[in-house]
Amino acid sequence: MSATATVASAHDHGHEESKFWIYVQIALLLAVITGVEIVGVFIPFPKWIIVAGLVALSVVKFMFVIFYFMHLRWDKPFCTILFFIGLILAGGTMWALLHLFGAEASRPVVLNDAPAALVQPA
Amino acid sequence: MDATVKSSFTEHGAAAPSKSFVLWTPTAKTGLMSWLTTVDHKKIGFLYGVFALFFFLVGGVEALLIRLQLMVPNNTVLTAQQYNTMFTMHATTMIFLAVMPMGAAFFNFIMPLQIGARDVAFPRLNAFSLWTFVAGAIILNIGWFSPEGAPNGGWFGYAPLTSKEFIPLHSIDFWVLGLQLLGVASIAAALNFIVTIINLRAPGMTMMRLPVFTWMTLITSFLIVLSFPAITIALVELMMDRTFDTNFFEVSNGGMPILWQHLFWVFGHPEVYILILPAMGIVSEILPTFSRKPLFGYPIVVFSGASIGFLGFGVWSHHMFTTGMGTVATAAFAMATMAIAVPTGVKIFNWIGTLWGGHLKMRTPMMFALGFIWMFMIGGFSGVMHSAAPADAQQQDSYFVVAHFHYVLIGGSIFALLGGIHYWFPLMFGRQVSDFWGKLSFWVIFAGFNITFFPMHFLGLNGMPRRTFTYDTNMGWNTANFISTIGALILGVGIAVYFAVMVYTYFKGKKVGRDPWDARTLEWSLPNPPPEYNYAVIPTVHARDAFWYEKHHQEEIAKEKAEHAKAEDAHGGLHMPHQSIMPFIASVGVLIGAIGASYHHLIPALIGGVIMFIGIYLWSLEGADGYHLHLDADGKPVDDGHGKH
Amino acid sequence: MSLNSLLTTSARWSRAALALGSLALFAGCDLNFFKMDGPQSTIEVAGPVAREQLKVFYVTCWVTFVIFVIVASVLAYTTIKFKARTQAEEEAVPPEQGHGNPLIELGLIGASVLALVFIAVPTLKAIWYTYDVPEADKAHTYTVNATGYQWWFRFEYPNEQIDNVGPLVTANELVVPAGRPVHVNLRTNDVIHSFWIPKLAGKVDMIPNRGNSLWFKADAPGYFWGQCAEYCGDSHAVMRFRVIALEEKEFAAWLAHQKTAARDVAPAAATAKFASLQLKTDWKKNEYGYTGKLDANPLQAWRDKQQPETNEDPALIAQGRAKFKEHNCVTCHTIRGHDGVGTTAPNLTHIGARSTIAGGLLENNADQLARWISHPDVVKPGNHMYGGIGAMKGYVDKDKYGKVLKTNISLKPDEVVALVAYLQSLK
Amino acid sequence: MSSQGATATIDHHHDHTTATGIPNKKLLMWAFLASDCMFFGTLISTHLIYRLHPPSDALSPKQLFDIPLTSFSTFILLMSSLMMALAVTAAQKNNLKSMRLSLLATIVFGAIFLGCQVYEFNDFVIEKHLTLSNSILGTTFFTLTGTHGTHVAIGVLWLALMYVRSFKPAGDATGRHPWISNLFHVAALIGAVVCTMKIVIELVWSLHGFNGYSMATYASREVLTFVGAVVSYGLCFWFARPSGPVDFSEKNAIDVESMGLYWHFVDIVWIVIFTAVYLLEFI
Ligand code: HEA
Ligand code: HEA
Ligand code: HEC
Ligand code: CUA
Ligand SMILES: [Cu+2]
Repeated sequence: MSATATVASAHDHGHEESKFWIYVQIALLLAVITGVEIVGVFIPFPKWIIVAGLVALSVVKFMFVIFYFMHLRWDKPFCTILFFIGLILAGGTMWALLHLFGAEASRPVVLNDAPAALVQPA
Repeated sequence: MDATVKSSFTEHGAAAPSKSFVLWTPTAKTGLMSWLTTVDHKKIGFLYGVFALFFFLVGGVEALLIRLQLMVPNNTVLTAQQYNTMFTMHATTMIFLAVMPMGAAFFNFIMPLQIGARDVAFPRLNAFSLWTFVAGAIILNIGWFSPEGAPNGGWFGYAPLTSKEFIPLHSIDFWVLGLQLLGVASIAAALNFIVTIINLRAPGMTMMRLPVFTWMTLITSFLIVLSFPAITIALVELMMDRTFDTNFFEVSNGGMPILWQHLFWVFGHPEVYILILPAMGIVSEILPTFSRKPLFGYPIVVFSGASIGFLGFGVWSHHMFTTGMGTVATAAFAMATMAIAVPTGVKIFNWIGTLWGGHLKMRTPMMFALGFIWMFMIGGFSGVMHSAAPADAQQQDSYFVVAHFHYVLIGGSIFALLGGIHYWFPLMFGRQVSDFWGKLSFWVIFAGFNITFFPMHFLGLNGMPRRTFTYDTNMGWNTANFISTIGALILGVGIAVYFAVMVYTYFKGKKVGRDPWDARTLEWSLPNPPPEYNYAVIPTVHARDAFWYEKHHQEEIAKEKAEHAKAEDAHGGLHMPHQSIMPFIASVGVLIGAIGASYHHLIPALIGGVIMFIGIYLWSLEGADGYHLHLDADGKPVDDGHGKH
Repeated sequence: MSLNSLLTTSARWSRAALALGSLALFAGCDLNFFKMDGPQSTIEVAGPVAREQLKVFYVTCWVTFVIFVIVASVLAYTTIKFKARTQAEEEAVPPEQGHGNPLIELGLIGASVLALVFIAVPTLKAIWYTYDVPEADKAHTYTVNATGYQWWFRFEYPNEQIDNVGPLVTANELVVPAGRPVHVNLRTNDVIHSFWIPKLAGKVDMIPNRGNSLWFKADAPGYFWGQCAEYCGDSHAVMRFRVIALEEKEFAAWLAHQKTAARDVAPAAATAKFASLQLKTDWKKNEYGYTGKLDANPLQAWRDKQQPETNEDPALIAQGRAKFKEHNCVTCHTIRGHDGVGTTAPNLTHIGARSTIAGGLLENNADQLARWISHPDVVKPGNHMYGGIGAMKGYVDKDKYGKVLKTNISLKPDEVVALVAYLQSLK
Repeated sequence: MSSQGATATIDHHHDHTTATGIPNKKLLMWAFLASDCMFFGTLISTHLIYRLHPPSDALSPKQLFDIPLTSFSTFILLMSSLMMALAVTAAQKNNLKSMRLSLLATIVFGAIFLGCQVYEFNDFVIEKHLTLSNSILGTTFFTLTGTHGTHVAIGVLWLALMYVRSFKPAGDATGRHPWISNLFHVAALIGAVVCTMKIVIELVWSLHGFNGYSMATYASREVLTFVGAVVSYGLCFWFARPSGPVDFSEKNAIDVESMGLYWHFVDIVWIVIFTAVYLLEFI
């Protein structure tokens, strides 16, 4: 109510001073990872390595953002659980859908002469 | 036992535009505005219930027309187009406008009471959900009054039949936009319930003390929140195809219509559990009350509810066994589907365990609950028959499926919901339905239901396809269809009796006091009808069947309450949220926008969007304001200061 | 409360009475309710695929039946045993507030899983069996391609090539060899349909942009009912077809005849004798389209159809052929050897030799043919012979809401007669 | 949590007495984001399915995508996330100035991202002839990235509203809200951002030599935009002039925080899209 009441922040976790630097470091890290990803795709490694690498790097970025920027690390674990329910179900559904469409029996008919698939789901 | 608070002082001296809480008596007409602006979860729940029952009757009339057409072979009551419209609208209405909102009505009305809360976490969001639901219902049905016609693509609207090429009329757009709005409304409501249950529990109400109905509300809300996005995307894609000529399901540019089926059923199967879990929750309240025993195996019932919900996301393709998914996928989905029988069975066993050794009071709600167990079991078994994919190749899209899902939907959901209305009627309105008439309607409904739908198993096995407006006399389907139609008429009479009795009781029924069933959960500790603020004092919960515990530890509880009351009053009294018209305005904007969009007109769509934005903007400016209420010794509000902060 | 208990006891009796009463009711009607022996029965099957599926069904049926009997008995016993019968019983001290028994729970979970294993094993076996023709049988599998159209089926025989034409094409009646596995490639021309011959095999969908197939085998020669089993628009209900399984020799003969061009009836010099056929015209909507003859012995009826009609009127037939051209029928239909290039509608080259028309909806006889071609819109709501297809859409006038205002197929009664005579001659 | 320490004047109807100790708004947002995972999950699936099984005459996205541009906008979005995180911390510490600056930075970065997307869409449609309806690639690509862009746009709007909200004067006993002037403030802010975006885009456009623009025609065509920019900047500064105490403090931090959650989520969705939609095409 009053703009002067600055004491007793409800979010006093003892990280206040360091948070600024944590955030900056993470932002830098994210930028670096993105750079690595961009360069990575042009390296002539076997496809599966690059795909795995990209997925891994994206997951790392993802986790950094949700756990630091989005505070999950400092929040009650319930928030993490709540979000991961959605995340895991969404991931599982994506995985299943890509497989269902990848199965031999499910190829569209016009596809018989199509170029090689872009990514093999696992 | 009435724990009330003495009004000692108020630091906000503002005069009170005091309005008493008059929802429940026929004089309750404090004007239309009081309904449009309400943020009270009980009023909102009541409105959900009224709309749901209305649409249940509409859907029922559509069903009767279907049955009349099928009464005899080569019949001409309806034309093909009318018939197709009829089953599309019958299913859409029943599922989205009757059973789901009926669930929402109970969630709204009962759940906050069960956890000892004064309202849901976001009362205005709750109002927005309600009015957006109404907007969706209007758009779905608008086609009846337009030359475009009502939707006729089947309730799962398979592409590419629903594309512009095959159904150029806007009837499908009404369906798309209508469902879209219902999705928004459902998700908003479900988010609200999740936060409410997690965060607004009274002290001592741990998760493992939640009444099972509240647990099922929570799980259902999760299912809604996690499954509706899939249909939202599917509908967006269809809408884009129809409005902007995109290619999601356009074969000539490489679209794959099978994608629609996957996206729909990713939503669709969790949806059927959205329809049944609240019912299971209701039954899990009724059975212990009327057996005078706690629920048998509470943790396992809760856990199996959760696993049904979770497994429900991994079985969607059992609706697609005939789409040629290949052996491995078919086998995987068949096995996963069968697995669901286990947690469901656990529930059945625990309900029987609850009855075992009890003192069963055979009142009307109990009849419906027992009827539920019987009928749902039969429906579940035909579900398991479907899950055996090779057998399903013969059953899919035959009347066997129609039999299956009406057994789970009517014998399951509807029975439980009708029982729930009986059960909570005294709490909601302070009157009790006559047991004689209640049971009479139950038996007529029970008989009519079985006469209608049991023969459909035979019809299906005898090769009668569903969604057929006519059939030939030489197919061996005449007798069963005739019986089925007679059954539907009996069922109709039963439902009519049921509602007649309800309406009568609402006005003239026997008045009853608090807790007429000797129930077990917290909501029964309230006077009926419950006051606007629910709990004069937020209760402290000491055991799973909280009210049962209270009744058996009266002195201790009374002392505790008095203390809490004092503390609460010291904080300025009961805080109540202000009413607000903004959610309603936002929903009106949504309605206008969606009508514009369904006619593919940009300008009205934008205007609607702007109105919605203004509504939400003003709503956000209102802030989470409220006022304070102080109660006298009878629990009547004496003075509500306008406590703005 | 005495009224109450009266009700509950009487309810039990009335339920019993109701059951008895309904039995009596059935006795009055034909008892086909339970027999499930209709032409589309999935219980009286006629081939190994459907039989395998039926076996799985019986397994599920028995397993769930046994569970039902057990659970239902316990439930019924509990309800009766623990029911409070008097006010005093209701208000007695509450029973022990027990909370459950983990051992019982675990046991029941185990039992359920076990029961499911009983269902799962035959299910898995049948999934693989029904998916494709067994290796051993592959060599003498017969292949056909089926394509769904709103609201009829086109059948193509890729192995039966006709010189300068391409594969043999027929419609709505699929003739196959009996005793041999038949592999059907399923395609669609427009929306999703589903191909279902209940007595021979469960259905598989015809989905745009997807290469589905199914297989079946008819144990013996026979005549089978088929049905589109996916909602595909207005006339989905009447999108039907027939399968005729023939012995190898008869099948070969049929093929040979089908490959020939349309039959010519030597035109007689006589002048037109319109209306020499007496045709029924007062059809009611949805009126049943069969005579008892086909129902009695369909396969024989089909065989009879292969023979030329008696009393053919060559002049009338010639008239009909002319009308067929004149009324634009040729734009959609093909009569190989005569006229027509259309591929958007059933191939009519040997229409006279089919037992049914309009997607198995009507028996193929003069009356029904006349009924069909004079009012296709009434017989099959929304159908494209009346409403037009693709490029032919302009051929009818429709209002904004798709209602047909005027169609180009408006035949005078005598023209209908000629057309019927002509179509009937196409054996 | 606790309300014991408070005096009778505490506004105990805000969220600090929840059963879990997690504020209601935060819980709401997390549950919503869980739902949004399914939303984007199915949408991304659609795109990937059609990329894995393209029609035989499908375009190759390799020739379309401009990786430097997309990398730049990815970077921008990451930085906006940083700014957002800082804004939340500032809000929690009741450091109004710092919070406003961070919010502004977030808005600007969000706007640049949107600008890049507008530029990209324009480029695809006009130069590379990929439209929403002429191919399945166009359909899924534009729908997916467009939906994400809409999320960003909603986020920018929300940020703008929050920024303006932080100027609400305190102590208005009548309870009236200055909502009209608020709206103008928001409009000025959005106007400033849009004009800047437009200027930058057109500048790049003309430097690139698209459509034969020269600097001269550029300047003449953009006069109106320049005027708009000047006006809206002026208004922004005017509205942001120092005035009395405001009704915004660390008690509003939860609002900023839940908005931040939304913003970060939109950012991580882009992380996934960047990898799955763009980068994977290049291996
Ligand atoms: C309330 C809604 C509801 C519920 C609860 C269910 C429950 C189940 N359903 Fe049903 N279903 C629908 C609504 C519902 N269904 C609808 C609406 C459709 C049609 C949609 C359309 O096409 O329009 C449909 C269609 C449908 C199909 C597709 C049929 C087809 O189109 O080919 C399948 C296939 O597997 C299926 C299976 C199941 C199973 C296995 C369950 C299980 O959850 C049932 C579990 C319950 C039991 C098994 C009984 C009790 C258990 C015991 C006593 C324990 C012991 C038992 C065993 C070990 C077997 N359902
Ligand atoms: C919760 C869902 C639900 C409910 C409750 C019902 C209830 C009923 N359904 Fe429904 N039904 C579906 C969900 C439901 N159905 C679905 C999902 C489909 C699939 C659709 C599709 O294929 O797309 C379907 C399809 C369906 C069919 C198959 C159509 C076809 O495939 O061709 C049939 C046929 O008999 C049928 C019949 C009935 C009947 C007789 C009832 C009865 O129980 C109805 C009982 C109610 C009444 C009889 C109302 C009585 C009212 C009065 C007497 C008062 C009148 C008063 C006023 C007008 C004020 N339904
Ligand atoms: C616009 C295209 C079109 C025109 C013109 C047309 N038909 Fe048809 N016809 C169809 C279609 C489509 C069907 C299949 C209808 C169905 O079963 O749903 C059909 C079916 C038939 C059948 C039944 C075929 C079978 O195998 O069951 C006959 C006979 C027939 N038409 C005769 C005619 C005659 C005679 C004319 C001219 C007077 C004619 N048609 C003109 C499209 C057309
Ligand atoms: Cu074709 Cu139904
Ligand atoms: Cu299902």
